[in-house]
Amino acid sequence: MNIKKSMYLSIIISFLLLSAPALAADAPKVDTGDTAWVLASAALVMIMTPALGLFYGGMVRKKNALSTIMFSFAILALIGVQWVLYGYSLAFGPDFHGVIGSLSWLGLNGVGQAPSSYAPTIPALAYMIFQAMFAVITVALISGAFVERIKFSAFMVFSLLWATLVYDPIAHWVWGAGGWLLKMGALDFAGGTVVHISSGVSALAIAFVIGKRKGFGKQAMEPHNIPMVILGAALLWFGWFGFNGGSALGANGLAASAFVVTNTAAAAAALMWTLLSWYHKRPSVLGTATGGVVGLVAITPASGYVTPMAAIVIGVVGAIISYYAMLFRSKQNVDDSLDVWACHGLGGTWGAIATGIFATVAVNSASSGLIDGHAGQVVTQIIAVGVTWIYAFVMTVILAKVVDATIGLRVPDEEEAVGLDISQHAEKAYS
Amino acid sequence: MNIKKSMYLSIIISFLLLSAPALAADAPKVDTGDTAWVLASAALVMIMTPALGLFYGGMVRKKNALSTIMFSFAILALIGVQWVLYGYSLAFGPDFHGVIGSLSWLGLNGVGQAPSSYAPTIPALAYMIFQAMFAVITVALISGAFVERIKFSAFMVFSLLWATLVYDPIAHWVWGAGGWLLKMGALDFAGGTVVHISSGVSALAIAFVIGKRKGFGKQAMEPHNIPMVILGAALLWFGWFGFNGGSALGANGLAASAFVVTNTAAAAAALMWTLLSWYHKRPSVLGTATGGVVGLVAITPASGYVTPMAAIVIGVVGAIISYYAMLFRSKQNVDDSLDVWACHGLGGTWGAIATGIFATVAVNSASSGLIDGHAGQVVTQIIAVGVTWIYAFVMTVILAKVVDATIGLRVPDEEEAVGLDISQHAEKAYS
Amino acid sequence: MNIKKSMYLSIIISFLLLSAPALAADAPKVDTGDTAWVLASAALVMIMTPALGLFYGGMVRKKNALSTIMFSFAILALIGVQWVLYGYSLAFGPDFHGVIGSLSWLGLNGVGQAPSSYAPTIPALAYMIFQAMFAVITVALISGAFVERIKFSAFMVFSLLWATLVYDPIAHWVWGAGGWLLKMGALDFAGGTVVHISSGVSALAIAFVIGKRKGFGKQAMEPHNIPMVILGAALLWFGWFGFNGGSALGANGLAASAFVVTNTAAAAAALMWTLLSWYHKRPSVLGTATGGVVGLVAITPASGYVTPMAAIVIGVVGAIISYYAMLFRSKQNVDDSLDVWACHGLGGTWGAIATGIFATVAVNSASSGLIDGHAGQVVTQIIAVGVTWIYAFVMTVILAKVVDATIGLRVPDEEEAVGLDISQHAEKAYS
Amino acid sequence: MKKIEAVIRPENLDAIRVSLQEKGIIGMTVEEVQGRGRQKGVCLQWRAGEYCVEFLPKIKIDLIVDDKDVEPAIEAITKVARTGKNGDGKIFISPVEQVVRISSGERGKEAI
Amino acid sequence: MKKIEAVIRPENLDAIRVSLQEKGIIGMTVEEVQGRGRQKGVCLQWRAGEYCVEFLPKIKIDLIVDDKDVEPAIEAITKVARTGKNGDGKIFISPVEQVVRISSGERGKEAI
Amino acid sequence: MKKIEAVIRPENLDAIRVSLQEKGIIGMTVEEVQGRGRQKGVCLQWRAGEYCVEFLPKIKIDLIVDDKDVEPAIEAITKVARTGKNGDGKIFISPVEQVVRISSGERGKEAI
Ligand SMILES: Nc1ncnc2c1ncn2[C@@H]1O[C@H](COP(=O)(O)OP(=O)(O)O)[C@@H](O)[C@H]1O
Ligand SMILES: Nc1ncnc2c1ncn2[C@@H]1O[C@H](COP(=O)(O)OP(=O)(O)O)[C@@H](O)[C@H]1O
Ligand SMILES: Nc1ncnc2c1ncn2[C@@H]1O[C@H](COP(=O)(O)OP(=O)(O)O)[C@@H](O)[C@H]1O
Repeated sequence: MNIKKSMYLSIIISFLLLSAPALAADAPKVDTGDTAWVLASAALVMIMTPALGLFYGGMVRKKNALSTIMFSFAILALIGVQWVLYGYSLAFGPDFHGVIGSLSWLGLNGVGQAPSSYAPTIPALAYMIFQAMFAVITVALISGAFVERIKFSAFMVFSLLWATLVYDPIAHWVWGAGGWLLKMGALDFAGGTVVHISSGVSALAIAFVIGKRKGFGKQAMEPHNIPMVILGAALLWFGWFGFNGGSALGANGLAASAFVVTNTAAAAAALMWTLLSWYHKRPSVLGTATGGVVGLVAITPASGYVTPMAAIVIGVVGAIISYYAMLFRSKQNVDDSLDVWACHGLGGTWGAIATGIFATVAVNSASSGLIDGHAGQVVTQIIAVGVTWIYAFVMTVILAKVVDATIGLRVPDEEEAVGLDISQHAEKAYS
Repeated sequence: MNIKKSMYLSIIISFLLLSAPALAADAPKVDTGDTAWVLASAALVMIMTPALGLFYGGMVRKKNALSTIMFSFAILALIGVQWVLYGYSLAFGPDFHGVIGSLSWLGLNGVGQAPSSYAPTIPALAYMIFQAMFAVITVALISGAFVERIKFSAFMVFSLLWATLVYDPIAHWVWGAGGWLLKMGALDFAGGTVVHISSGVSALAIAFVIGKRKGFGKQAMEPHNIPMVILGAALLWFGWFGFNGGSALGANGLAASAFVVTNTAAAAAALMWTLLSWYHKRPSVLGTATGGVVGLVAITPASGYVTPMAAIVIGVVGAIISYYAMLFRSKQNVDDSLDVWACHGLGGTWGAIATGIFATVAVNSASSGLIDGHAGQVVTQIIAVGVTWIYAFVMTVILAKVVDATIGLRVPDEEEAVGLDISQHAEKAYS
Repeated sequence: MNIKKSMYLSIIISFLLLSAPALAADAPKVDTGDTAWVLASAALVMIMTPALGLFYGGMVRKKNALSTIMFSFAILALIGVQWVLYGYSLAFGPDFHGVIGSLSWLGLNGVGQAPSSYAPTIPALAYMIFQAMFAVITVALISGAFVERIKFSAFMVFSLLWATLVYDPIAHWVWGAGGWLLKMGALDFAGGTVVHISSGVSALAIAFVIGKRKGFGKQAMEPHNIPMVILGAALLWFGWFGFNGGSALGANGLAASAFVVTNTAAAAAALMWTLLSWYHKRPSVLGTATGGVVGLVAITPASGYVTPMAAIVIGVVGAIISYYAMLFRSKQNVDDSLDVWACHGLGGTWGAIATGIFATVAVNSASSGLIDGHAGQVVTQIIAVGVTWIYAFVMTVILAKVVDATIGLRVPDEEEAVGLDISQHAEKAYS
Repeated sequence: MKKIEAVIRPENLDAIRVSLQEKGIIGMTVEEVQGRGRQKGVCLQWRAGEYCVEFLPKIKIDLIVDDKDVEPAIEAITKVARTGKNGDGKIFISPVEQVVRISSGERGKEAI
Repeated sequence: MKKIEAVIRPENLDAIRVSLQEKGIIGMTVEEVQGRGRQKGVCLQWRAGEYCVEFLPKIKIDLIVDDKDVEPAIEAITKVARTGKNGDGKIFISPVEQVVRISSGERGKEAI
Repeated sequence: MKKIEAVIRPENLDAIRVSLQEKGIIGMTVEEVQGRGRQKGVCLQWRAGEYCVEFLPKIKIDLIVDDKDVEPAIEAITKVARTGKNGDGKIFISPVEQVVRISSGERGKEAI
């Protein structure tokens, strides 16, 4: 019996000693690999905003190049401050009835180096800054709608209002702890509703309010620097690995899967757009770059839930939708100048619905869509999409009208003619 | 005796319990740090392809800027899809007699979030996408040979055939489980044979088939935007840390070592090229950037096996070889327009042989070269180099001739005169 | 007694067995997550140097674009080699009386894949290469002072001397094991003194020695490509996450905190600069980009010690100081052409002092400043700042005079008129 | 035949092209130039402070026209280019002796 | 002395330079311009769909020559620049009263 | 009225502008051109080896002046632009028949 007893004892003791570290691991503890990946991802998402500036900036006329690039760069500054002051608290702070975060995390109060419940293996600050980059780029995306004619002051005021009253609430609904769309079961891995629909639909709304550029539809408005557009698109693609891959909030199989479907959808959409433009005229370089971006948009909400083969479908269909939406939009004589609605609004909408269709437990045990026999997910997705469309559109019209009525949205005609670089910034892009 | 026994027991039990996790660790398990590094590396390698487009695009005349950039961007789309559909399966799928992978991983069937035997600590999908980026850039590299005169349709068809019939097999031989060159003991850490010799030699071959640009050798063909070349080179250098460092497939000492020798060889080669151009005329900016790239090429196969001091030798000698090879090539009146052969073909060849010379167990216990007294490695390397040269050259000539005979490789003379941007893409780079 | 004994035995044995790995863990062991982050950070810091080339290159006249970009690119090559040969040993090698490292790590002798005491969880080579990138960019930073008029040969010789005799010693004092400023308790998380003050003050010194550009103050010297400046600034911002975040030498809460304050200070400073330029004339795009960089400079020494709210103050005050310093400098008729002194010299000085003010144990238990009631830290900081100013200034004047007396610092007037691209490099940026 | 050189505000190019077309004047050659007249230069921003440039971006249109088209062309241009402020631009008329159309070898008026 | 302004297809510049050199005409000044004549504009692609521009990139060569070199110059240009299609370009000849070489101060024919 | 076209070294533009201004000549139009004269081309570097271009970057200044200002203008230009080496540039003078100021409609000398 002695032996047996001592054996048992040994086992128990050894076990206790061994399980001690295991228990410690259960309490939230920073994982260095996950943290490395999320920080790298935050950096990758950061570069997307200036990249967007180049992507947009190359597509406008030379006289508005700086102004257009500035829209993105200034937002990096403006929302970079807004987010740490109160934006993060509104979006992710302790829930208030499912609609907004409370202000208790003002100035990042209580957001520290230890993990939060949003991401148990990385510092709360890492999660916060990763999310900051999303807020930044979403606001910047809208600028494609009103390039070459908006007052810089109006732009800054509108952007701050929009970030506060449109982005922060929607982010809370979908991603904030307690958010009502989250509780409803809406799936949005990396921002189909929060980022792309919200910005794309708002772009359309503000394009209506601000009106067309002088000469729109009559005069050629040539892209002044397509290599710059390609550079922007390339950096967007690059950064998007952080956008989607980082949304796994860890360096794991899901991150790898998100990374893979991101690249696959982008490649498929770029290829599809090349073929569409070839079919209609010639294989367009600008088009291929645009297609890549549209594929990235479409896969965003789905990136944590679908297989690479589904990603090809999502990319190809996304490209077709956006391509014809652009043609349609320009025929309607609506000057959403750089097609934010066609690319992001519709790309995001398709992506959100496609998430409901293609989500599978084979990729992410937390979700299943139509192909897993769970048709209800499509309905949930459509509701989330519809709510985002309506809220973003209505709020943007209101905000744009308010700004227009107070400081005025548009520059005077002569300033538009001379170009915003000189008239708004007293600078020239090239000399 | 009791005590002794219980002591033994305790030891044995404790040991068993302790070894349990150890055993568990032996079963493939994702390591977050390794995964973070390989995903970051895949992103870094991705940006290299558009960077290559800028690097090449800045060196051509303005009228072909977009066309040249498009070669790289379109490959990102084309091979991005090809790879997930069947390329990965051909290259890395279950071996078929050492020469090719089977098609059983078609559509990434069975390539999932758990590790594979290729890299036991990262998701199989992470390994797959890291490899995807290598396939993409290799195909894009060739485009330097035929810029300013190839038909876009011919380019796309040739590229798809080449990826399938040249790249995928060679990748299998050298890196695929069961590949015959791998079994023979050929060392190629990050792609001297697979990436650089295959593309560089194929570039030479297709340059012969397609013929010279109109006016070649008579008319100045000025690089239209050298800052763009430098930007491309800088992003290539940046991405190459993922290329070589990521090839360690983990975030470990070997990755750090590969990272260090990569930077060192690039710096040494850039410096050497500066001096060579200075000696012949003036310290050339274009030359310094070229030298950096050549150093990166040369160190690639060796990057997991050699010391920093060997890296300096590899970089310096690589720069000298490529510099004089360029002078030689242009005197031969061969229009490998952007010297893919001189940079990648010869840089890769030298690097592969240098691996046989400088590999040392002090860096990587898995390999030893001439300086460790293992001269046989040099012979093995030379065989691998020779096989790659012959296979790539012969196959490329055949493929290029087939494409030429069917859809035709070259644009008509007037289109060449006008420039490919307008004639092939109906676009203008700048306005 | 048997049971008790065997129990004790079991405990002791289990403990020994368990503590074996624990002890092993105490012995330096590579952590994959930390290594992934530091390697990624090294890559991020690497891209900053070519980014600086673009940032500077866009601000000069077209005829000097390549020359200016070359200053950065050539330094990547030159110091990339210098550092592995002897620079690292001088800066971080075994201490010699607190003033310099010994030469025992020549050629990276003994710097291997295992961790060193500088960073116990990452390979020594990873720490070395991370530090290499700091040495590179610091030397490149100075070039803003003498663009458009220095001889390339003089530039190379001066840079090598400066790296060896100014950078390496200062790095040793502040960061080298045994360095005297380190022992004194000076805080410099990522290079306020070592990087920014040293380069900024040296820039002022060499600007005095080399003299003004022809036409300075009389003739407009237009920035030739502001989008290129923005691209450079964006890549600098991006890379700075590695610069500051990577200086935590691991992927942990401190890295996240450094990342967050970096972005926050940059955003706040960019916003402040926008407002300053708006107040004086118009919201300047060039100014916003400059502001971002100045914010990044100012937060650098403080990035591991302060809260995000302090970061806002640091950024805002940094922007104000640099803005008015630029105005002051140009009125003094001193041609520190791209304001390295105003941006880096003063930004670094403010940042170093602000570190003494805002450092708090809430962020980093290793340090506390004035707001924690530890006023002495401010004094220590001021001493470190003063020493760096004096040493950098005096040494640079001496080195610049020596180079001037031997090979001559300036190009002849005709060459300056024609531009350095053609006269020094026989190249043209654009055609 | 005459050569009409008009230096104009860049933003007016399109309107001028249309206005000339209405008068049947199609052929023209356009260049980006820098100019100064009464309207001298402009002060642009540097990172802090400003610098002034002496020249402003302008567009120069070259029209070779038959003598009888000179006045209509001047009219077409001034009509749309005039704001009445400095910087509207200038028109210079000078003689042309011969015109050759390269494609056909035609000369003189028919070649215009 | 005459001024010959030739607006040509950009791709022909090199051949024209050589062709002129064979006639002993070396000095010339070249600019990138945008032009339209019978060959009007071109439709380029936008991201989806297309837009049309009214001007095409051309090159303008200015030659100041002695009167006797006018016809040889025209010939040298047309010989290599003619494809017979619209867009080949045009040549304009106008009088020049004086030429000054800055380096030497020479005037007139010797200065050309 | 005359048109003075001066092709100069780019680096001299500023000095020439000032020198002309001292003579009261303000209005001018400036373009970047490529040129060759006695000073032919330049050999630039390729990645290894070199290639030679036949044209060098120059600046062309167009001045429309009253007849009496022709010689002062030539003097003002040559004074600051002459180094005595090939490549200093050239000045061409040709007749101008009419000048129109768009803003005011003024014509002739007053419009210059
Ligand atoms: N005397 C001149 N010679 C050549 N170009 C001139 C002259 N005067 C004006 N220009 C050109 O015409 C442009 C418009 O001139 P503008 O400022 O409207 O002239 P002003 O008001 O003096 O009539 C100038 O920028 C310049 O390019
Ligand atoms: N009347 C004109 N005035 C000025 N430039 C002209 C005129 N006609 C033609 N050009 C220039 O010549 C270029 C070539 O003209 P092209 O289309 O070949 O003329 P066409 O066929 O009408 O003779 C045009 O792009 C334009 O730059
Ligand atoms: N005959 C010419 N016709 C047109 N432009 C000319 C002529 N000769 C010279 N040029 C222009 O003048 C510029 C300066 O010429 P330069 O080399 O100084 O002439 P030179 O032959 O008098 O030495 C040339 O680059 C060219 O742009």
